[in-house]
Amino acid sequence: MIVQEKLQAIIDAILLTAEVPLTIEKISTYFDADEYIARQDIKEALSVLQESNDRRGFELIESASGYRYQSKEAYKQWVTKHWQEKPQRYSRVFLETLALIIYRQPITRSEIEEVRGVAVSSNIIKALREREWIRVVGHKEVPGRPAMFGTTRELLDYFKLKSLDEMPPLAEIQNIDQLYPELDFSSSDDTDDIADHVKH
Amino acid sequence: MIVQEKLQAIIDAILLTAEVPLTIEKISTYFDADEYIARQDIKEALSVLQESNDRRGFELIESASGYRYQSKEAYKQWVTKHWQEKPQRYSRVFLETLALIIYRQPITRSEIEEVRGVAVSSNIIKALREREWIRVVGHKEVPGRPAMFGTTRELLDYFKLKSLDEMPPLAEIQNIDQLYPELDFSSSDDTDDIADHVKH
Amino acid sequence: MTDSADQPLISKNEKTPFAIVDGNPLLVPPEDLYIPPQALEVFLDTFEGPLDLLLYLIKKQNLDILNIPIAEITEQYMGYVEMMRTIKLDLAAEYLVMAALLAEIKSRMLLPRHENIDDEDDPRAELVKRLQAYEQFKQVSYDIDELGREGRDFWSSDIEPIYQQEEKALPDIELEEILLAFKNILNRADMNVSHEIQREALSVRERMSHILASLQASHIMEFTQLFDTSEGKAGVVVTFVAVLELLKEHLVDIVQSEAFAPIYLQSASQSTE
Repeated sequence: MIVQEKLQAIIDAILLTAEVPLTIEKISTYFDADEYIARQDIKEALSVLQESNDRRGFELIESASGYRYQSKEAYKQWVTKHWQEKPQRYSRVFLETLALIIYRQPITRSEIEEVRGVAVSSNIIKALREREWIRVVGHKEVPGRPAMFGTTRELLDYFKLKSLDEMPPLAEIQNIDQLYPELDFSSSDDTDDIADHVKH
Repeated sequence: MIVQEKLQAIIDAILLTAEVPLTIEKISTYFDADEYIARQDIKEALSVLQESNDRRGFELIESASGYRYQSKEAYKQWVTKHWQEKPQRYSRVFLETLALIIYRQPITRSEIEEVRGVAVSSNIIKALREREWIRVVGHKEVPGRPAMFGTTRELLDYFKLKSLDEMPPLAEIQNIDQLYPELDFSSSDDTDDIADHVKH
Repeated sequence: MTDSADQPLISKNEKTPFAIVDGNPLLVPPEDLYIPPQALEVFLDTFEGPLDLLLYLIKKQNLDILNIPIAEITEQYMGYVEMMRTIKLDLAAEYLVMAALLAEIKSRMLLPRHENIDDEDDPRAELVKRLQAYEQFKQVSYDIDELGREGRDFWSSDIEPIYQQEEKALPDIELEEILLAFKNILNRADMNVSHEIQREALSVRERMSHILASLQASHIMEFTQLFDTSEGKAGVVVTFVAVLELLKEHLVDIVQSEAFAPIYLQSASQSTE
């Protein structure tokens, strides 16, 4: 049995870390049947949480797709500074994730993780979607119905390609060292981020 | 002029939306010069924010790279349901290799192999570097100039530690002289007693 | 031996000090150490190498690491190595090296010791040092595993930032970077045979995404609607192959109410709901 105050804290933690807005229905799936959480309990917890942020920098917003924490409009001037300095380059994980979506689409996040061998952070997926380079093209019919990602027109435009066919085929990628002989592609353990090689 | 209470809310919004931990130094760059925000003001705001989360599902943590909001561990059972897949478990090779790099850094691959008694696959080193948990901190001046590895701030952040000192301590190696004080090892020529050799 | 109470296995059956076994050692491994040959591979998989196996043998017998009965342990260890050989297990070189080391220590211990070389290291000292260091790290690696960590025990806040859209600057990216990134993945995939990445026409995969996205909007589409004849023969083939690929991956279903009726394509989710 979870008391109302604990329920609030749990939902607080869930909303803080959620990548997408959550409906009451969806939130109820976070609890097991033997925890006996009624929709009404969740609703009450949410309304307490909505009232709890007067002195804070964020608020709980309810939209058509559900409940979501977001920073308050009043502070956007400062929040914007996260992106004020132009980031120099994307991380290797970012590039590899994008490469996999391009070459293996439609692909789910866990399929990407399987090939890469390590986790793909939600920030990367978010950033790719924000740039409108990838989009959800469907859901895979496996438990959890994970989203499948594919590339967009915008991505092609960005690289000034007419179609993805203009991307070099895999065979050529294997020999990319010969394609761009001026770059040093030695793949030893000690080479630094691949981006270094590309940029110089 | 920004009053302290507003400053708290602004920093709250900044930290909640940041993708990486932020230091006080870094937070100060979010303000323009004419806003006259001193480091001390930020520090005070942060300590108020750190005290403000008793009844919430999250807390403000200071780790090696700075401050960041995280869900409380007490609620992991529910928060983890965001993701279909179980959190990744690390293999023993992975953990042992990491432990050696943590406690013996700077260390070369062959030094790791020496302690573990088996070859370290390059995939492990690669995976550790890809996570940015370790990096090459130099090269040993022996034939082949092998890379020496050390840990990064990202590793500490991952475990929400401020410094390596907070890592679990290494167990003391048993000192037989203290374990069996009744034995006089120094005069013994018993072939079984090796303790004095071990220690010197 | 002074701490025989802690070492029931050794001192019970053996009166002579283990170091001077003299060609007549305890050959029979204790019952609880016996591993059926069929299980050996699985058994060995749980060890991180020869040191780990040795540590296990020592712990299993509740022996003090500082007082390893070399003869005893060597016999057992060699027993395992022999078993590995009989069932033709791909024997890691490290295990053989350790076996050789144990045999060497054993033989040196059988040699008479001279009084005047007492500063010579006990042959076991080096091994004990290594075992201790290894045990230390093995233990601490479990402690590290217990530490609370991101993505398992806690997660970073991920709330929606409200910002001034027009001011958000994004990094540039070069096409070559993508290629390199993918090459990198391929290199890794090469090492891991379970991940097969074959050459595949990219346009097909792109078209797969496209069809799925259209199905999201309209839920069901007539088969013929999928094709755009203005794309020419190549385009039609690409679409057709994409549909087949989607079918193969169970991402879409094809439905037809009766023979010669129009064929419809719907996403697999549609049909299960």
